[in-house]
Amino acid sequence: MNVLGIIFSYAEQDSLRELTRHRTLASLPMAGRYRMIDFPLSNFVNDGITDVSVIALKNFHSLMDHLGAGREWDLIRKRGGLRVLPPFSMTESDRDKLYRGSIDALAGNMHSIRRTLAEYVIMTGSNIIYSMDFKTLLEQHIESGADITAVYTKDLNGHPTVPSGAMILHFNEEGRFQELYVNKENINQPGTAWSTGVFVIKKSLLETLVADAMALGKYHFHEDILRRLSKVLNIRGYEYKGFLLEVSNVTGYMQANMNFLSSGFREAAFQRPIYTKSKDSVPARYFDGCKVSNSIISDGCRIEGTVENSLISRGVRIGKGAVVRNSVVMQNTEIMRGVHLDHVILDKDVIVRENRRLTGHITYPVVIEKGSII
Amino acid sequence: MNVLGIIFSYAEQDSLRELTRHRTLASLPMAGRYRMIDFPLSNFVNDGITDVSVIALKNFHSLMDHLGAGREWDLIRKRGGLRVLPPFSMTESDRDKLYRGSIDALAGNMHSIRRTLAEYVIMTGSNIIYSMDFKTLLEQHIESGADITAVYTKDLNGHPTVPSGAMILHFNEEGRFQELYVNKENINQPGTAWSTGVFVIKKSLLETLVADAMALGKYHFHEDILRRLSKVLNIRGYEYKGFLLEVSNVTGYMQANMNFLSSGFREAAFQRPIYTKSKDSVPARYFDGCKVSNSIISDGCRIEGTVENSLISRGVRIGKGAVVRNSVVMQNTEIMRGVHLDHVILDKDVIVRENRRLTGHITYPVVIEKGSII
Amino acid sequence: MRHRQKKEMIAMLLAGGQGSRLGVLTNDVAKPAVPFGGKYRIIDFPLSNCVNSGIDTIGVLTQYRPLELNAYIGSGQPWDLDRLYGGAFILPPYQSFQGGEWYKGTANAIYQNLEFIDMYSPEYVLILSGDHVYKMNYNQMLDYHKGKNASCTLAVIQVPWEETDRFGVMNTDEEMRVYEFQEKPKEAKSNLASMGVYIFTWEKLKHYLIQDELNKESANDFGKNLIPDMLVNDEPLFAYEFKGYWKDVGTIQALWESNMDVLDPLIPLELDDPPWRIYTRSSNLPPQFVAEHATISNSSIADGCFIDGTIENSILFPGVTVEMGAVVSNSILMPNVTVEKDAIVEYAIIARGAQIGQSSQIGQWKRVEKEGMHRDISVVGEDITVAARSVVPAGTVVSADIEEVSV
Amino acid sequence: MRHRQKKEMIAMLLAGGQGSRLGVLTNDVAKPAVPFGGKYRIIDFPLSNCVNSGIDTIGVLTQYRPLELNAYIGSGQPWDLDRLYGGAFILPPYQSFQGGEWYKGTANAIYQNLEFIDMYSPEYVLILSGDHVYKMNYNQMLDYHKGKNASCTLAVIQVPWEETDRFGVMNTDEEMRVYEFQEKPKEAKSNLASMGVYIFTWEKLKHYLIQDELNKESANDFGKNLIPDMLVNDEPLFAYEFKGYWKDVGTIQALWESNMDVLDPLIPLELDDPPWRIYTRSSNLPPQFVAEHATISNSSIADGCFIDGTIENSILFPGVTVEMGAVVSNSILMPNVTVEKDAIVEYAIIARGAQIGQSSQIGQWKRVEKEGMHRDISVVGEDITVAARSVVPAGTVVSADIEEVSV
Repeated sequence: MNVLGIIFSYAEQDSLRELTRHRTLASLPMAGRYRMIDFPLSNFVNDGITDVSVIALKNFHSLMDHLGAGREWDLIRKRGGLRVLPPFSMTESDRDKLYRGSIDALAGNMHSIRRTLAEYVIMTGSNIIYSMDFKTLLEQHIESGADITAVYTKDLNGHPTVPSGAMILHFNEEGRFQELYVNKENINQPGTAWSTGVFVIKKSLLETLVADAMALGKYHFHEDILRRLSKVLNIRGYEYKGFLLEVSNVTGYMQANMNFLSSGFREAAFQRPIYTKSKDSVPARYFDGCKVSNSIISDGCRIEGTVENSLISRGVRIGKGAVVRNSVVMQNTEIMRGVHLDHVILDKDVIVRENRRLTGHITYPVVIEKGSII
Repeated sequence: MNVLGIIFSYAEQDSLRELTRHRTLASLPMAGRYRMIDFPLSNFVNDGITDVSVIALKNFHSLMDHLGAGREWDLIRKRGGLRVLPPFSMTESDRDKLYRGSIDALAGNMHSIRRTLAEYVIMTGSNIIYSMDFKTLLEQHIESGADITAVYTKDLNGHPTVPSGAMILHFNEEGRFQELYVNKENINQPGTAWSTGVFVIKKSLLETLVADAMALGKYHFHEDILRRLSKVLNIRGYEYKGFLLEVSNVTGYMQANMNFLSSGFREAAFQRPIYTKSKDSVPARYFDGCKVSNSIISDGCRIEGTVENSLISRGVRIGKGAVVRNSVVMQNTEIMRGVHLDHVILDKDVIVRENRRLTGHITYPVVIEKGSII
Repeated sequence: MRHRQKKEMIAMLLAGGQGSRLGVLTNDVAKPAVPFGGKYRIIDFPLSNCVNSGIDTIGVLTQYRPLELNAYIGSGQPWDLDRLYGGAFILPPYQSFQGGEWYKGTANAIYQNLEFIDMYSPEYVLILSGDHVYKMNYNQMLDYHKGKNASCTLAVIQVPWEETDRFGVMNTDEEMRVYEFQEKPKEAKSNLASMGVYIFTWEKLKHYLIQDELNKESANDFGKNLIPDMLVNDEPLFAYEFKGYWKDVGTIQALWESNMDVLDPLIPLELDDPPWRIYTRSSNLPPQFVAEHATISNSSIADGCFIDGTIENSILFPGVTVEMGAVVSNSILMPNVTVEKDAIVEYAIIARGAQIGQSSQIGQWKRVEKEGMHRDISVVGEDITVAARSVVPAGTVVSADIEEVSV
Repeated sequence: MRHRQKKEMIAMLLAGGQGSRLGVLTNDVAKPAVPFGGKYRIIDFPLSNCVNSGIDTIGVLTQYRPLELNAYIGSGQPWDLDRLYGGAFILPPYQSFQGGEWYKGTANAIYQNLEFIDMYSPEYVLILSGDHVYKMNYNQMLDYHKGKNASCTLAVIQVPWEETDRFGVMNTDEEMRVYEFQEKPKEAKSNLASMGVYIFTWEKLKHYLIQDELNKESANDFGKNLIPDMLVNDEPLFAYEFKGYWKDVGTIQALWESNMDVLDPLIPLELDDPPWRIYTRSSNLPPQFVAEHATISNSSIADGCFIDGTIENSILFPGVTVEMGAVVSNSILMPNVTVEKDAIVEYAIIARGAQIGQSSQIGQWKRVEKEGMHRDISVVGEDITVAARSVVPAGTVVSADIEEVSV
């Protein structure tokens, strides 16, 4: 497809606590063997969009590590392929500024965006897990004659309310976008259209709009392009009807993981391949006396204890007599004999010593920071 | 070889004016089709060192563009390979600081350096063009029992003096390093040992020394490790006897380029392959009426005019009647009919309109910034 | 096990040809690996056309000296064909449970690789040969194929009527449907020659390949057997007219001419065409150096050359050296050729690594009659050494070293 | 043209074997492509050994159904063999100017690729086969070869004296110099068996290959001809004793046993060995899901599996499904096998994609006499469907679908 994919690798704000202290949102582990960015990135690749720019802001070492040259996504290419775009600055004083908003981030990377040959741009965040048919989306964008197509969903997708901070979109009866506001009221009535943060736009128009907004000191795509230009531009909506998980806080993160324990959800999420970094680890080993149920186990794990309703990432060791329930355990963490965990998120490279007990609650899981020894 | 190569992609200070305004030193074009970093990087690859980290500081977009995934250097590898390391920070306030010295830069990337499996580290800057036998260097380092081996040269290599700002090294009669000072006096007596900025050290020792220095607020490798620890550590020298060009100001840049017009120098410089980004351009086209002598011409050029004693990068067009003498012309620049250039450095994507004349002097070449239209 | 993605169209490139009419130039390499146009090889054209048309899965069928071609294509990276799913594959003959056999004809070569094609479950298969220089968008041809609802679409090009007896000629109705195929006809009814580029609907092709294989008398050739069979069965075959540069480089004269076409701005074979780049495996040599005594006009010179002589209307591949006083005109110097001091090379093709000795003359020609008469091309084979002061008359093929004559 | 780097040692892997003793498991693939150890294929072992030993140029010689192996190795990327200079090359037989022929024996296969080897001007050539599972540092063996100043070094391993008649046995002096080679001797003088791993000084090997080719009566085999010829000529041949796990997986029983060895902590074949990783082409499947009713003990389970039954002492390759109530014990389930509800699979190898119907029994066995007696392994072939309630007795090979019996 004649499309440049743009992925914002960071959230402008999130409440992910320790989970995003050392890493950008895009490289947050998910569902055992994946990182958040694998979902939008695989979506692009599955729809034949092989020219993808990832806008990075800070703490993107783990992201670069994960993506490498893009081999696993088949994105090492002479034409297009994967590019990670770190912040750029011309002078030393500019360099100190963080992006003031998504428009600023686009402007800061326009030198690279401009050079690609694609005619259209599809933008997405890395805070959402979904499987969207970008081909149909683009077709509809072209057919409708829209300047911008904003993808929304009306489904709460298991979220109790529209995620707080999400943008609620209003369209008129002809389907033209009118107005938006930030969800602060925890709306849960069905039929509310909220923005997925996925947009389609002609690249040339994006270039113009970004340049204009920057000249006016306007930095936020939703407010300063969608809302401000709703009268001038033909902005239309596209309703996405598939599954969608939104991750912006620890509870949401836990819930998103837990969704993968439902077989219906797994079927939908893995209907098309989700690519991720290959680790060359051995298959999971189960030893005598282990007891595992309703759990995702990744390769390289060694399981001697009990695992229930949990998601275990690659290379995790769970000792004899240990019990892991309702928890998310990230890569290479070691859980020694006799440990009891319930509603816990263990980050990478954690060691939990013999017989420790940690108990959180579904609405407030315990989070153990990367590399901790408990 | 069991070595991690580290390349500093930037100069702590340089006088390269417009040439490094938009790019880091490592991506400065050199000798028609190369960038500065191609020389140290190819040197590593030619000696079988395939685990290479490039420490980036700012304006490294052009560097990332040039290196891509490392394909042309055969450095897309599962084990080792090429890594570009942008500045990392844990908190937003730290992020604003530039590295305070090479030790700070190493400390800021220690998470990545520590992870590699190599036993030794060879460090180099990207301000020098050379072809060094790293295998022999490492062997000597191991045999001598040195903690650190500092590579120096006694040859002025065509420079009128030891480059100003270079470190002069003193060794005692047993070859142990004693003292160093910064060359401010434009020394030109033969036999002066000056540092090439290439060092060999065990990785574990480097980790310790960097951590110690950081704890003491010491940031400069030459002063704060070599000089400060000259009594404690066994620091030895290794004399490099091949060619070496040092680029730290515009005149030096011009001279380094001009060196490539000497056939003896070219033979030495290209004895082993120098890898660079492939551009898929067509061979150079010479038209009726062109006149070229003593010049380097790169592929994709279209020559209708006169070129003498010059270095012409890829994709340059030189119109009928134009005369280019003693000049360096970078990629995709267009020189229209009737232009006269003498002692000029034209950066990338410049357009020089019909019949313009630009004349510099060997000691102060005219520099035309990237993308200018003259 | 692996998620295998279905491909709409894959290409099968028949690279088997030994190209015996290219003589010494194909002693060591298959014809598609012959150098062309200053830095390319003939096979770069169909490969680049595929990639530029969005086709990323290509089987290269070969049984003649595949080593060079195998090493040349390697991982496919220079053409962006190092794909995780798909890419470029060298497909030699192999032994199966029932034994093995060499490729008998073009159709049999495809037949032996049915399993390869089926791995990608394509809807369409593009058949190419590795003998032609041209730039063509196969995707447009596919759109045409779909629009016509054809079983097979054959690319054709108008050739001069007087040359129709050298080609397979398509006779079509006004809708471009093919009703007759004449192989090298004495009396052609049309001047639309087959370019050897076919798109088949895979299901149809598979059917006819299997039928053809059952017929023990068949030569298992597309032109002689398969296409005629389809016509007999009234399959919808359509001709797709290509308007552009297309040249079979199967003879020394044609190879020389088409190289010279690169230097002719009036001939529509522009290689410097960013949206339709021709990709090739690069040589990784230093840039070329033009020394003090060089004089160059209307020529194409590649990386790694050292020029101190006179070059006119010539194409120099990477790593060529032309010393002071030497004159090279109207010639093609393949990689790493050396032309020593004061040697003269005219109307010649000098193969890779040949060494032309001091003051020798290649393509020597007595300017007897009127100017502009046809001049035969001389050829010097790979790695041949021509001793100093040797004289090689125009039209000679040098396939062994020429020793120094003691005077 | 390209700067070609000299390689100290390159490897030639003889992957030609059809492995007929593996029966239905090698109908569609060459033996080296047979799955092993939960996610690997046999060829991953020599390939990973090469890469871990710093050998980055490997010719894979094959003429039997190379398609699967060709697609499997692809660009070589999973083994870090997608090198610009060197890498992994599939080398099939080919036709040259003088015609072509199939590989006659192991030595002839190498002989036909002299030109390939010479491209890299190696000093040493490592000859490997694709039939064994082992982890070995060939670089240490090379040091030994150099230290002994040998023409050829043969890796050997001690085998039980009672099995010496199954191997090629090396008789050596106290310096480990080989003075005699006995092929499958009835009365062995030594229990050092050849592992089929040779390092040759290239110059010597080339000489003997050319000699061997001239001898019309030779079977062109390393063990039968080339090594004995070298002994006759008093070449310095040395044995290099390997002490570690090494197993020929050439029979169903051996394949089953060596897979089971992966589960035995006492057997030194640790696959989870970061400094000596075994690389393989990954399947890119979701992580495995262990459901409500699963019970698992002492087993290895790969990505993409769905387990709701009981798994004991078994190895499950990627994408296997075991439904509720099903029991899998002491078995190897290759990729994408499905074991339906309440089926029982014991002491069996189930090939890729097979479907074991509900309540059927594979490896059914009457526990007649004493415990621990030898139990024959059952095999179900690729993509075979075994209908519900079928009973397959122990030791049976199922090579066609078993239809439902109407009751």
